[in-house]
Amino acid sequence: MFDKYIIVEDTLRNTGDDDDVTGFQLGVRLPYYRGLGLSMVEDIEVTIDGETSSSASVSLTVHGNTYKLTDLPGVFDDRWEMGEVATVSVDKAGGLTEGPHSVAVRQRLRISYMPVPGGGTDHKTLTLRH
Amino acid sequence: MFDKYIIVEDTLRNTGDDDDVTGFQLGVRLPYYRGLGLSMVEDIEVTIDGETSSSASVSLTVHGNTYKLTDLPGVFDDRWEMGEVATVSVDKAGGLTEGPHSVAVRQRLRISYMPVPGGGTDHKTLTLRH
Amino acid sequence: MLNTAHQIKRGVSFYSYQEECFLKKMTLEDCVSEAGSIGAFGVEIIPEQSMTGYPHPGEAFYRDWDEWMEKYGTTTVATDLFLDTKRYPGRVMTLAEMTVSVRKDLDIAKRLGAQFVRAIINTPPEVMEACASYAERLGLKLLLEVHAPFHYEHPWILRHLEVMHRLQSPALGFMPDMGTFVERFPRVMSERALRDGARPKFVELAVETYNNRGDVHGLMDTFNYMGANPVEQGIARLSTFLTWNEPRVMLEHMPLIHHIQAKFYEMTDDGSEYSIPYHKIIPVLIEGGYDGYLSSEYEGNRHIQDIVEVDSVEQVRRQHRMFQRLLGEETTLDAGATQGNGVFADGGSNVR
Amino acid sequence: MLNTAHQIKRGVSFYSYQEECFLKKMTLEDCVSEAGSIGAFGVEIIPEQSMTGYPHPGEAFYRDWDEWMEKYGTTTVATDLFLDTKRYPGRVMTLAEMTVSVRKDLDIAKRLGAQFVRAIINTPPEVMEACASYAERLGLKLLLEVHAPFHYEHPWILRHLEVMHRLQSPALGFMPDMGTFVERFPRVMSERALRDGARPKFVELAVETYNNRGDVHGLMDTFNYMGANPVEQGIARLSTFLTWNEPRVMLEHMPLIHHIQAKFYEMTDDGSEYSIPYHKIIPVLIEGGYDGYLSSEYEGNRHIQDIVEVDSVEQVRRQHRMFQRLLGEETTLDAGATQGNGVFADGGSNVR
Ligand SMILES: [Mn+2]
Ligand SMILES: [Mn+2]
Repeated sequence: MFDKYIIVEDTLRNTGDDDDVTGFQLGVRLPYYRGLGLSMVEDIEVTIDGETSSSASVSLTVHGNTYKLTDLPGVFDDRWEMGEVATVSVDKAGGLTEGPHSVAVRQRLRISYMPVPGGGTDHKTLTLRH
Repeated sequence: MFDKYIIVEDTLRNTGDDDDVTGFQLGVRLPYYRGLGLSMVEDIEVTIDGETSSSASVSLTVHGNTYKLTDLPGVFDDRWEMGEVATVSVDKAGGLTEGPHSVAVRQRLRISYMPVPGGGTDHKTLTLRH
Repeated sequence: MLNTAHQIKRGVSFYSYQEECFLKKMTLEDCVSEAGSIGAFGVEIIPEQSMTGYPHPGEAFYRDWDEWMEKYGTTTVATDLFLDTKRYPGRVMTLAEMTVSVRKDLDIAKRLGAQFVRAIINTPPEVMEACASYAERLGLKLLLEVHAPFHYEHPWILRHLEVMHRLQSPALGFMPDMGTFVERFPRVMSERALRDGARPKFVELAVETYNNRGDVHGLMDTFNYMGANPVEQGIARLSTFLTWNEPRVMLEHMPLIHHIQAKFYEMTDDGSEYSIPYHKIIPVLIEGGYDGYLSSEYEGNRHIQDIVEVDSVEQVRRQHRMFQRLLGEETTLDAGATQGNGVFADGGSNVR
Repeated sequence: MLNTAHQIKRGVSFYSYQEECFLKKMTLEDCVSEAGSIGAFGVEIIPEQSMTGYPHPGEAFYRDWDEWMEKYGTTTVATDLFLDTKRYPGRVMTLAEMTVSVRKDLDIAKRLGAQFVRAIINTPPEVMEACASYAERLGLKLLLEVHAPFHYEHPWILRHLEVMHRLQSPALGFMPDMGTFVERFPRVMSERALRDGARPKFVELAVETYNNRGDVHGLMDTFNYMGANPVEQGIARLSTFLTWNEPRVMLEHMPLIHHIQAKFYEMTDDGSEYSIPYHKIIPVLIEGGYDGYLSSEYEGNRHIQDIVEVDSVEQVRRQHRMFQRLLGEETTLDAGATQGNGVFADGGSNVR
């Protein structure tokens, strides 16, 4: 229901040092009208310019706490709050080039009262600035 | 509706010469109460002892005509008749060992009046004899 | 009712013998012979099931067919067409391609000597319209099968009704499948679910909800929240494919109804269908002046083949004994008649 | 009707302001303030939406909350719980774990000063039963939300009714969502489908089938055979999630009904809800002696956020002007009252 707000404008950055760029990150929200325990965040798929990151390379930071995507199923004591801009970080040696990138984020959420997986997809063009 | 009749008993054989076994084959039926044009046979998945064959290695022979599985989408002038025992051949250097094998066959069929893919699955233990 | 005059005739669709034909226990000639032997003189054939080499089975096939009709005293009443709108990968047939496909099947029906052609449910109303005059020229009627869960107020059927009422073509109409009149949940289905691993409380809830005309569409969520396994979810879905309609709904549409597929799932030992009340259906057909065939469509095989050898022949015979009774015919089909027919020597007769 | 005595009160669920809260345009205090300012003195809160740090927001949160209630003249009427039965990967919670989860939310409700707790629809009847005496000890009522497509003859609700009737606990009951009374297809949904790429003939067929009480479950096959695209299939599916029930069905269950979620999708410029006939619903509630709150639940935002800036505040105000009219209150909420509130300076007021 909040798919269009998943990707936060103007948040795409490279990570690491200037002479050792190790990846990139961006701001992402849940497309849902309440917060959700992290064990129910089944997937966050980040696709940049058509290339989808492997799940092993993705991490999520909520209010200062960082988790590997692959560890989320076991996180029972932390939540992603409604509307909270979390940071999704992706390992990628060299990071992204400066300039515009096509960014797609697809989330799969396990919502107990729904018979099928929940979640949503957003697609925006973000510009990476130094 | 005829899932239990997909795999035909006592039909598992190696193919090729005695000193150059190139694969194996078995008899398979459609799990459907009518024949079907081959372009609508979307997949035939053969799993032996837990190992699923790549689609590139599978061929289908109906009444003497042999087609690669990957060519079936373009076959508009031949059918797999109801109850017809077709031969599914799989390329596999050395073939299978003599003795019993766990065989699973899953078919996916495109049935126009059904909103979801049709087809079926069968699982039997067949014994390969020399 | 026994003395009510009517013109209803008995027939059988070879759909009924699908298990034996699939397993090559019966040949097509066996089907014709069996139909003739039980007085089901109107036969219905599914070309894509019974014609090797469809759509071009060869002249020999048609010669044999004509000979069998003569030899066993039967006539070809109906053929069943399919419309493979998804024949080409990645796209749906155009209406023009669909029309070509239907005309091809009308030609086959004509060659077989049929009067009626079953248009399968996914046939668009536009295609029915485009084929009406062609069918009329061939002297055929193209009849949309109204199969559960479809019914005469279903949005798809309403679109077909609009075409039929607008065109007023004698070549278009309906072929109701009596599976639209399932009054209670078929026992062969609920028992199969139990054998396949559904827990009794789920099966009972589905059966009870269906039989009480409850909200079967609500079963999916209910079962989900109750922690259903896949077999249990399957029985919830199945509950939405079964329908009960008051048989009198056919009366309004009787001018469009020319052939009836007498679907059944289980003829019990006491000679009645477990789930479909033919004793309520047949009087309505008589009242409406229906003068076509009751064409047997046995569909129980798939639900019992895991535990018994299917005996479609005996099931159809039982249905015809029931028809004779309900139509006021002299009952000529003795119980146990199956035994006399050598063709089915290896068929079990205790289906249930 | 204007002079009929009744005890119905007005409230608002902060579900209504989800768009503004999500985007941080409104704080939780803004929500309370706004509710108080329109006379919606009973507030309903979704802890998992509005409480940072749920389930342990800290004492400061509760202190603030209590202060706001005092300051704005509001009271906490209800909280909404969720039950994450699928919290643990690969398995469903045990009934014991579910009970623990519900009790935790009952404790939160108690701390917030609420009277009623919304049990979400997937809460099993066994869990309601296991929590009844706990809720009773806290002075709370645990109310199952009856949300479309559920209704009082739905197999899942029948299971809950069995428990409620058997236990006769004062702590169990229902919280009907007025989205079960959608008399005509919400325009915000059909227009969104058109913008998303549904072709008019599909949208019109869905709307017409729904509005004429046709077989909406038949739309999926119909659309499939008509060559529907995914957006069109979506509107067919949506048609089966919407329901119309005669509002009088609530009368029989009135002893179990203690709180009402006044769902709405679009308050039009003329001051009525486009799809839900509150002018038929409210008289039934008065007749039934309902003495709880009408708790606004605005859910139009998701359907219009692609073309306009959502103004939930104005939509809720419009609904409360309608409530005042239908409840016979003096109409104190002027049209255009939004303008005076500086908090929403950047919100568009022309939702539609
Ligand atoms: Mn039929
Ligand atoms: Mn609600």
